[in-house]
Amino acid sequence: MRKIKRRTDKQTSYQVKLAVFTGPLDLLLHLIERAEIDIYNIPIVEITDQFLAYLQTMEFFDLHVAADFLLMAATLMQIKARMLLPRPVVETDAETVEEDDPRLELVERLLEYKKVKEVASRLQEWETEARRFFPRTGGYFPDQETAATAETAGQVTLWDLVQAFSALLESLLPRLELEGIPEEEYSIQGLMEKIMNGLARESRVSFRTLFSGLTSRKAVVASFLALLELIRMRKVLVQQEMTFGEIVIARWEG
Amino acid sequence: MNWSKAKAVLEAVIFASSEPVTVKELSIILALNYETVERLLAELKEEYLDQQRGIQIKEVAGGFQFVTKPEYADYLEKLKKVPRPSPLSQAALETLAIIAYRQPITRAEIETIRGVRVDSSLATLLERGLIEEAGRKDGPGRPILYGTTKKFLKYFGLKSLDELPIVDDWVLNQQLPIDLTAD
Amino acid sequence: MNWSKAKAVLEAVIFASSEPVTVKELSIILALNYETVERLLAELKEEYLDQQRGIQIKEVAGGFQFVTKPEYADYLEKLKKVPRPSPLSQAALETLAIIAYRQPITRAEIETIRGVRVDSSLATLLERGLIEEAGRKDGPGRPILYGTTKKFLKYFGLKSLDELPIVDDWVLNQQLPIDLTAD
Repeated sequence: MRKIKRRTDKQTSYQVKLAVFTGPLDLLLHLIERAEIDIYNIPIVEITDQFLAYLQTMEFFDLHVAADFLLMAATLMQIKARMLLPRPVVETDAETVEEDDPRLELVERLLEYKKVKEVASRLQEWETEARRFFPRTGGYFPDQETAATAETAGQVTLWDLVQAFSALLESLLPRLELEGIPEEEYSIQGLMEKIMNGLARESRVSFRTLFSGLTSRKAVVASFLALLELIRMRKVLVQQEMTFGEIVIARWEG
Repeated sequence: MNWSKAKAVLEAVIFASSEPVTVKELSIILALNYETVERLLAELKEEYLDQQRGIQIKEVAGGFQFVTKPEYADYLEKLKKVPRPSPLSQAALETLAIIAYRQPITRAEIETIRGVRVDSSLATLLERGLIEEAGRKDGPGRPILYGTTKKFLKYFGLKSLDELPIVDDWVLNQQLPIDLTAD
Repeated sequence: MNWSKAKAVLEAVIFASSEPVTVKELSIILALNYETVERLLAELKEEYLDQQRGIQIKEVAGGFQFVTKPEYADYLEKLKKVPRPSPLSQAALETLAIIAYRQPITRAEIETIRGVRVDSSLATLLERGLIEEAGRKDGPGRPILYGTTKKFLKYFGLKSLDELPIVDDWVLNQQLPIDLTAD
């Protein structure tokens, strides 16, 4: 097994511009390429150490280490542990990964990811090229007037929705202010799923009901954003029975 | 730079600009004096008028821009009727809503509220003439301020901005409490 | 309608349209057959290329549109009235690369390939209209599928998706060989 050149000098960390990696696979690929090692024969001990060292450096600089990086670190350590366990001796070419090699899955992911980077860099070249061609952005042309009709989200305009949201807040706010409920983190994605799950049980939900169980500003704002996102993605339809009537959210059919 | 190249640059700049371009701006971009720019412009205008072309350069609102020749209006009417997907995206609408309520507002301020970059929405809204530059904000970098246009009112069938629904102040004034940018 | 008038109309229509215009649309508007439209287009394109002009006709995303000639890009960058979104981040480009080749694809599948959460990249790409929802995947939770848009082609100056480079064993529109839906 080829030995990796050890780089212990602190400067390397600076050179590897911190937090420039788009993800753990990106960092891993970088470490492998920097060490000029065969992707099929990753010296897992060294690479794991370097990966962990990078995370430590990030922490040292008070940079947030994303969960994805920690997950990868755990995976690497797991592989490392499995590599260190005695395995039945099988005669194989040392340069290739054996069938039951714990690194196999990682290698496959890295190879797949390498292709992503290839295409991404091609897209970037095209982007640079395309940015030299400027399209028309102004001028007076009759067809620009085509859009002179109000677009609606379902049958309710965005304005109706904002208004409804505002009225709702007014009624919720006193309660939200009073309750000292600890703030939670909300993911828009999670709330979108929650709304969709609700709509799976009942085909229509009133705007008010949707927000009724929420206990903090964050939750209300996040839910509203989730709703806007669902409207944008055409997953839900917003309807109003009559002017100033209750706004109802329904699943987008079709 | 030779004469015909200067004319080509002039043409490209007037074409790509979202608003009429002034002689002053052209003079800065081309590094030529006003007189030369005006002579180039006159020639370019002339060429478009002389040749049987579909478009021409017109002076409007203190600047120059391309417009179609009126004699082809009927065909452009037909273009309107060819169905094409061009409604505003929800993203553009949200950006527009924020600008409508908080104008004049900078790009960075809109981005804080929406939690995503809005360059593209802004470009679309500028192109559609629903928003426009409304001066610059005092402070570092003097960022551009945006506001809605008359066309915006027309688009939503409003007589004036006062007709916008009243929204509880903090909805739009609020800094976004949750982080949407984590990748 | 004589030949040069037809060319002028063609010019006016392509110029006025905010989206690339297809041969089919032009054929309807001009009431001429495809072949004639194509010959007119070819002539018009030629004229813009031959003469020292600032703009040209380019085929993109299945249609034709006017764009500036690339050699004048430096001048246009100086003009503030050209609204332009900033270039895409590396993370967004990677996400887009996966969607372009593997569409329709779910968020979880993209995340498995990239090894990171992609919410923020997806939000940016949706906001910029480069991707869109392309239905839902059968199975638990019926996750949203994403695909590229016409604007994606326009943005990268591609005529169609077929212009994407062939990558090893990546085949366009191929379903994922393994189930990567674990979230």
